[in-house]
Amino acid sequence: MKVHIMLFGQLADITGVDKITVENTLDTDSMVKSLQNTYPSLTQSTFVIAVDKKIISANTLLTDQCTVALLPPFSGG
Amino acid sequence: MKVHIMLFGQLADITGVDKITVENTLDTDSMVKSLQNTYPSLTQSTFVIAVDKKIISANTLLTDQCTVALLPPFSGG
Amino acid sequence: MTEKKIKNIFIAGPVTADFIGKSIQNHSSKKDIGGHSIFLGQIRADKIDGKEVAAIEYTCYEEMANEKMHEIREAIFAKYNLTCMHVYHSLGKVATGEISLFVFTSSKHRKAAINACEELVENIKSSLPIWGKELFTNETYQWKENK
Amino acid sequence: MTEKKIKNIFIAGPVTADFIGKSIQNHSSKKDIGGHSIFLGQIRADKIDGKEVAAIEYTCYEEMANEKMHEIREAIFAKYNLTCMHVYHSLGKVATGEISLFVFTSSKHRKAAINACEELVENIKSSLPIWGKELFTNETYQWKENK
Repeated sequence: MKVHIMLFGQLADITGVDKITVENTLDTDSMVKSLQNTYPSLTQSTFVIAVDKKIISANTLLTDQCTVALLPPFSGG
Repeated sequence: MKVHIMLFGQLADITGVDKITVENTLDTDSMVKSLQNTYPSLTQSTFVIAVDKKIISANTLLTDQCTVALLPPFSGG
Repeated sequence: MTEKKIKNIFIAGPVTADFIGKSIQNHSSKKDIGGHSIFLGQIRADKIDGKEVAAIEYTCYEEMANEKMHEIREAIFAKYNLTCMHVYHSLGKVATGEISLFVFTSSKHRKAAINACEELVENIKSSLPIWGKELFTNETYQWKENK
Repeated sequence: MTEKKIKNIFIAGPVTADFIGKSIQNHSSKKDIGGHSIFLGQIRADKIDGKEVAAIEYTCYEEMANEKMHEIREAIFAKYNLTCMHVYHSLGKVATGEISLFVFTSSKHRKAAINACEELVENIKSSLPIWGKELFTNETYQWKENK
């Protein structure tokens, strides 16, 4: 199964990537751990996670072709 | 002594006058009574009184050349 | 002169959208402003006992209104940390759909501008000696009262 | 189609005073409007550790932001008796003194427009996935955080 990951704002800035597609990731917790292994700077970052554009507050099972977004603190306006 | 009286909005409308100068009027209460004798429609009107542009809440002694304004309910904005 | 000059808030006829746009534009040079709050009063075509409002004709006790507005302005500046404050009110005839009141506050952070603007509008409506005469389409009229 | 179309709130670059003036003008035909409330966010030339902000560069998660704004819009329309509601936010670079947020509400009586506008601004700041990068005059930058 494929999961699309999007990184925004300073997260894209510090990792150097804004879109990644990963395979065989079960849930958001394991996805984040794997991302933090690849991009250690993410361990010090504050962000919330949106799965298919809805912000989640607990570990969430992922489905094929879903989109997971890592959102740093908002600063619009 | 001379007192200048100004009438605004519907008060000028119902009396047909917007400025009057009266002589020998002691205080605001007697001034209003005298005005209501001349213009009986004023007895049914709601208004506040300003003496020299300050709204008063009790009978006020008048001085020579002062200005008394009869102000119906405000409706600006 | 130790006292601040008393401004005249009154303009003849409606406040135009163009005038409002230009007032906003004039603030682009003030680089300490983070938020503007604007209130606009627009004339409604209210229907009253089968008659429809076509315009409101405003009159005022101009000298007293400007003095009172000066007091309100000083109190608002003392209470809120504002960069700017502008108030304009129409005199004479303002047709339905046109604007008769323009209140414009600016501050470093949004809260001061928003709260000051709201308080100003309430003060203007309740405390300024201004009267609106609702002119109906059938040529009759009635004197407006603020709620 | 039973669902309301999701609007796009984003515009490239600053919101111009001319655009705001025209938006106001467009409401003169709506004769049931008695009050408009407008909030404008303007870019401040903040000084941070000796560096001065020259501009903010905005990016967003556009699809999510527009969907979230749609939810906010529906909730505000359900809560307040509004005639109109318009929201515009800049993307890309907006220089100091320029406007990046334009929130515009209109209603029959002033209270609904004023309260809805204030609530919208808070919701936009706290809930929309938008990020501002403060670009300093010396070519460095930092990521902004809303308080």
